[in-house]
Amino acid sequence: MIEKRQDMNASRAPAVEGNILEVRDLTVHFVTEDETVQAVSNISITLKKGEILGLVGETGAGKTTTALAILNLVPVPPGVVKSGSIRVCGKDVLNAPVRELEQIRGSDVSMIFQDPMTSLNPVFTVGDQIAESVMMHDKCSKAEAWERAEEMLELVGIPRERAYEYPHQFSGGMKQRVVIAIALSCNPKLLLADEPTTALDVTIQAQVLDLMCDLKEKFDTSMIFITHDLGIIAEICDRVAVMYAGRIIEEGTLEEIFNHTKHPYTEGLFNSLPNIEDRTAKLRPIPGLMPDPTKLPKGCAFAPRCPYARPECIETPQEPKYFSDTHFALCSAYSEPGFRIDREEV
Amino acid sequence: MHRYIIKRVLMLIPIIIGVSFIVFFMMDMAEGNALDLIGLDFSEEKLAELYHQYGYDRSVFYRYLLYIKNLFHGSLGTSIIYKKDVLDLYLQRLPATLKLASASVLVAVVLSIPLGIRAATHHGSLTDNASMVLALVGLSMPNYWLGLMLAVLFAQKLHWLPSSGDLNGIWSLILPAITVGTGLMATMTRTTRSSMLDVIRQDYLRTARAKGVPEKRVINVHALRNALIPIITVVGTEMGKALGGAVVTENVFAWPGVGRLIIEAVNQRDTATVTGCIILTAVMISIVQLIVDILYAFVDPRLRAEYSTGGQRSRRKTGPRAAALGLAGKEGAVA
Amino acid sequence: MSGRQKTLAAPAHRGRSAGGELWHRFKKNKGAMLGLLILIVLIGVALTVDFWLDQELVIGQNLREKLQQPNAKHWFGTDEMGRDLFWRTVYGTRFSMAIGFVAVIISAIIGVPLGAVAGYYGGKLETLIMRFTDIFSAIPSILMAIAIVSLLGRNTVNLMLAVGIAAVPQFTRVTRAAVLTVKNAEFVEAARALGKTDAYIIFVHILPNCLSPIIVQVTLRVAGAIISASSLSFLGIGIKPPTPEWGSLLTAGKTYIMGHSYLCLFPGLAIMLTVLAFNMVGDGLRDAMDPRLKD
Amino acid sequence: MKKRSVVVLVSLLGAAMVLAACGGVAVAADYEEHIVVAIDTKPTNFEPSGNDSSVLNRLVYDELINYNKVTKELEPALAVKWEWVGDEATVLHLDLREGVVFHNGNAFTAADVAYTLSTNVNANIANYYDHCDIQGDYSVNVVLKAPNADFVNLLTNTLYAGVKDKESCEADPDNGSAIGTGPWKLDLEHTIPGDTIELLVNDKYWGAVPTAKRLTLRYIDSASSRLLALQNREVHAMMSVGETDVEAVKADPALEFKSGSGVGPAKYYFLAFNMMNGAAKDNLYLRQAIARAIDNEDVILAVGDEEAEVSDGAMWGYDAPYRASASDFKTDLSYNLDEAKALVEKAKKEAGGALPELHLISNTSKSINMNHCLVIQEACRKIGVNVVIDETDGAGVNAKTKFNAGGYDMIMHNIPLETWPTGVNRLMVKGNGSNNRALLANEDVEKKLFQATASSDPAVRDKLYKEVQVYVHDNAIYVPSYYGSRNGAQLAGVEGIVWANDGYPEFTYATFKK
Repeated sequence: MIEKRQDMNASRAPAVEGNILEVRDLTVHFVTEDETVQAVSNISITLKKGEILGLVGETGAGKTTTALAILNLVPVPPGVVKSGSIRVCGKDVLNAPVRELEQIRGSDVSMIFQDPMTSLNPVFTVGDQIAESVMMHDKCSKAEAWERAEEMLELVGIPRERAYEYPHQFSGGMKQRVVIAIALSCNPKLLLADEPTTALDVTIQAQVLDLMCDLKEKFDTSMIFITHDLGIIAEICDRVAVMYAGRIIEEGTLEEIFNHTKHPYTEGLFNSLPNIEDRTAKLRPIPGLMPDPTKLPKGCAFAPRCPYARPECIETPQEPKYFSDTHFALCSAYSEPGFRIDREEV
Repeated sequence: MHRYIIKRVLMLIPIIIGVSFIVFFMMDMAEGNALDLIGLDFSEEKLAELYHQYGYDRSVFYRYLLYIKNLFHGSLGTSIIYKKDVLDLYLQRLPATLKLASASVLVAVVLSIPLGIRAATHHGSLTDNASMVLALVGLSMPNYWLGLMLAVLFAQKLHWLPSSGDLNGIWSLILPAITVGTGLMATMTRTTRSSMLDVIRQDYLRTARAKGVPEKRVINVHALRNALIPIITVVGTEMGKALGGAVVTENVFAWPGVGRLIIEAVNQRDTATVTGCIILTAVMISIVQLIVDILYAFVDPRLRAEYSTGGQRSRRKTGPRAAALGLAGKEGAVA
Repeated sequence: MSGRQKTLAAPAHRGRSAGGELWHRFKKNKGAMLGLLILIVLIGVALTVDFWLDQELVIGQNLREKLQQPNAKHWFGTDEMGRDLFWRTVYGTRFSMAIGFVAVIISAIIGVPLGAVAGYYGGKLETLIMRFTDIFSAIPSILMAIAIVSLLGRNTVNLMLAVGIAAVPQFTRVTRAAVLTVKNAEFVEAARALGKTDAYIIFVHILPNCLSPIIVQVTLRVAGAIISASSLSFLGIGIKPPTPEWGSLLTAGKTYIMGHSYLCLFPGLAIMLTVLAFNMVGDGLRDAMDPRLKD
Repeated sequence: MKKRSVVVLVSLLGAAMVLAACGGVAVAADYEEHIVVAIDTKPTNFEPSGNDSSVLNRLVYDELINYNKVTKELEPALAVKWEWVGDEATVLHLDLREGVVFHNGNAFTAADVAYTLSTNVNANIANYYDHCDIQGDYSVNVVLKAPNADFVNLLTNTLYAGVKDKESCEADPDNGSAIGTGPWKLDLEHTIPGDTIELLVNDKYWGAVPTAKRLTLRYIDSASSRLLALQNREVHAMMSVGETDVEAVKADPALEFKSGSGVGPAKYYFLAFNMMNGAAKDNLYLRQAIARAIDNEDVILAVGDEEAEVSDGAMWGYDAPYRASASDFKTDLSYNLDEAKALVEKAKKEAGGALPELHLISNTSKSINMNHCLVIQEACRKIGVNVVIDETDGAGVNAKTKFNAGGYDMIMHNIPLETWPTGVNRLMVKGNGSNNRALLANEDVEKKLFQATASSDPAVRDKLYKEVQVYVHDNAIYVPSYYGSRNGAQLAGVEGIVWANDGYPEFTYATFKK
């Protein structure tokens, strides 16, 4: 499904033992007749067993595309993986033969999608949909698969009798639980959760999050948690990567990102949150809009909105600036000694 | 469910009465009548006697009431032309029509659904474009013309296939079935494709893929099952139309079907035959429609739920769907 | 797909009116443009043929030259009365087009208000109209048309009427479905609140907003009507001679199909080309008007 | 004996038929047992006097007397002897054939004759038949209401004179009349009325038993489809080859073109004016103008009938007796465009200005009728008379002509010259038919026709019939067109079909050598 990549070198990088996921220099474009959207540019992600990475960013930053690329599910056409390599549990996802790919999906890595309303097939019972996954991967009988499906339902807090019901008979939160049950049914080593709570009521959100945390504990699954809700990130993630216009512009541990914010965009994100302690404080939203993804500048895509931007920012490609082993930001301002952003002082 | 079926069957009664009213009056008030046609050389006394016997010496309302009275006694009347019970006449022609209808629908289904699926999954490809152009051409061809051309080619020039009638078993069926089937195929390919394209964009297919379901199964099970409703609707509509007799095709191939019986009866002002056969056709179409509705329930659990709560609402629900399909599909052929 | 889809959905091109936008999208569809081109030529021919084509060429008989194969003098050959088939086919455009359009206008004039009323008022009136539509459409449309022609007698106007009336249920259904989708929109509520009459609301507010399915239906039905009319002609229930309508050319040709199949070939191709053009334009219009429906 | 005479005829035609003529001789194995023929009119019901299907009736029923079209003699069939009792043609004595059985095994007796005649719906019989005096099982006197010297001839007509079984008709009103004494029996179980008629051979036939075992009549309405079926060997023979296909049939070595058996043209085609309330009924000049504007050579070209001959104006068939000749007519109605134009001017004066638009009806489902109409329309256009062709089917023609509602002014029609005397009869008997409408508007003509029927004196008849023809011609009531032929085709190897030129071939003894 994926076009032959141009950059073969990236994929030859050896897999580091113990890493569940290694994404190297991934670049995904969407090419249509008229224009090319640079959805994901040159990102690298490494994830250890049991780790949860929060992937933050505005709508359209390329988070979902990244997740889909990990499953090798970027729709082709118009999607084109221009370069990069993805290894899940040491298996090269982008070059795996179709058979192997189907084995990787679901059992090594699975995904929880954003909208539970549309993620379930309306014409099959939820039990069928869970059991199908089990049957695909565990090569077991239908009865065993059903047994497993019912167990999974109970696990996510749905009575097992309801396995015989159809998606339309479930509420939104319940559906999301079913989606989670499907995703977890084969004990995947990596779970991609794409805004799993966005479509839900706040109370349901909390329940689903609790559930996911519990399950994560239970199965020791690694997870990429995609969201634009920094509160949730703070709640469950070990590490955080911030995406903007297809790039990871800052990445670090939860503590590093939240307390030692380096990138002006990340700063902007925090500043746009309402301050619960000080209700009189003015919101400070980031001015402007995301750039047109078809016309990204060579340099920093955030520059036009950046309060610290200098003229060269937009022209020169940004190099990652490491602040620790785990923390880097994609901001050339730090090449200037003494550059600091406001928030660090807070 | 069975309450729903009973309800639908009961709804046939107004349809039967309505159809009989419209057709009977149109036929009866048309210029000339069957007695005049067969009575060309009859003596005046005999003709007067027949006029009296069939009520032609009274008003059209009298004849209609007579007809309805017979209808309630389960009789569709006697054909003046054929001197035979209309039901018998119809049943004699029905096998040929059923044969042609099912053969052409079968041909169309077997060829068009895989083609439509392929066109949808390879959206924008050569297969897709070629099949859409072909479908459009198929839709734009008057089917009697296609029939004539096929007959000239395969019967006259090549002598491969029989050109008319229903006396040579399956061989006789081939040309008429292709003639009727081409239009159906075009419609069904288009419907399958657009319905599949709709479904292929759905999130749940991504869910299926994400859990490792093989692509083939994603398309043929997950997607197709969801795309079936419009396809079934079209198959049902076309089957229904074909049961009314592929009037023109039957004419081209001298096929002993219901359509030819009706059209010849119209030309002979054989009111009883026309009215009776059209009523039976309407009943057949309604039955096919009912089967289609029941199939909906098997395909889509959401509709199943609605049938058990009440028939009327669920019918409404499927109505606009079918109407929207009318847009997508059936602009071409008449018969 | 949500995130990506949103970025992909190109922002509406600014500075274009709705019509311009429609045209822009329609223009991209090569098939539709080809269809439109064919239609423009055909309609042009239909409208002007009376001014430049000598009637004598069309109806004048020349029995000594009957049934000639296509040749340099008679491109499509000559028919059973020695008339040039090419000119008859060209002249036939006028009638076939007229029948197609008039028939559809008839069905739209009857079907659209019925559907609008049924959709707008609902309740008993809707049930009544839709039941009647059900009964009407339980009769296969070609049989309906044949019965109507038998009742009214055979001539061009009645042929148009028959084809038109037989297609009414489709218009009623489509219109009703479209009206149902807009009848509870805010602007309708607003008009109602302003005390506008129902007729005003239906014709000024509702119908213009469900035009797109109706226009698409009209385009596609013209194609259907041309085929229906020619089918009726083929069954011998057509337009009066010596008028060269395509269906009646085919009917006449059918008699001679064994030795002179070109008599059927060319009028058949003419019908096919026209219907194809209408279908292509109809498809293009549908895609352009409702990108969601686009294949 | 109709069937027997046919056997005689056929035996002259080929050795195969000699074999068949021997009756019960075992069939040679290399002959097809099942013969299929394509017919151009559909038998819809099985009432011999009312189904208008001569082809079917010839197979299933026998008449009392047979008319031999070749020798033009009457021959015994179910009646072995017939004679008028007394001077006036009102009582006809018949001696019936003994030992004849119906298909159901019932014996044929005088009661069946009485039943057949009394239930006959055809005007030709019913208008004259009064009752029967049964004198014994095989002896009966038929009593007429009024003298009719042609009655013996009427009894030969296969269109309406087939003999039915009284017992089965009374027991089963629906299908009882499907039982006859003819050489073929109807296989009702496999018959689809209006489409396919299945027949099985009648082993107990009193005449020669056909060689084939099964005979299927298939109704295929379009001539080209019939020919296609024949070329494709789906049928063994077909009625009515399309006019433009004749060449192709003649050129095809696998097929044989068949046209009449030498008894002359089959049909008389004409244009008749509605003299009851048509727009031209009071304008003789207009009628004459139209008559003179039509070039009948053109008509023949248009209908493509190679064997057709331009009519000389006589309504009677060809070599029939009582036929008027050109010298009897006083007005020249031959084609002359200048004369026609002059007549139109007179007609305009007569009409006091503009001429009305004339509505021409015809059963245009047949292409030769259509083409004929087109020529008439074109001819009238040339003299400035506007003609509208009201395309209509059989039902429309009958409706319009029967009620004379003024819905038409002219009719293009034809009468089968079923050879003397029935063709005459169709013109003169007061039925409901369309042909005689124009005539019957004139009481004088009507009276003459009835006088002629009653008289058995040939001289009286000759005078009266000729007067009628002259009147009709000179007043341009009927505009004569042409005498047309009927034809058919068969596969090479088919024998035994009698291609009679009244348009009704006889398939009784058809065989096909494999």
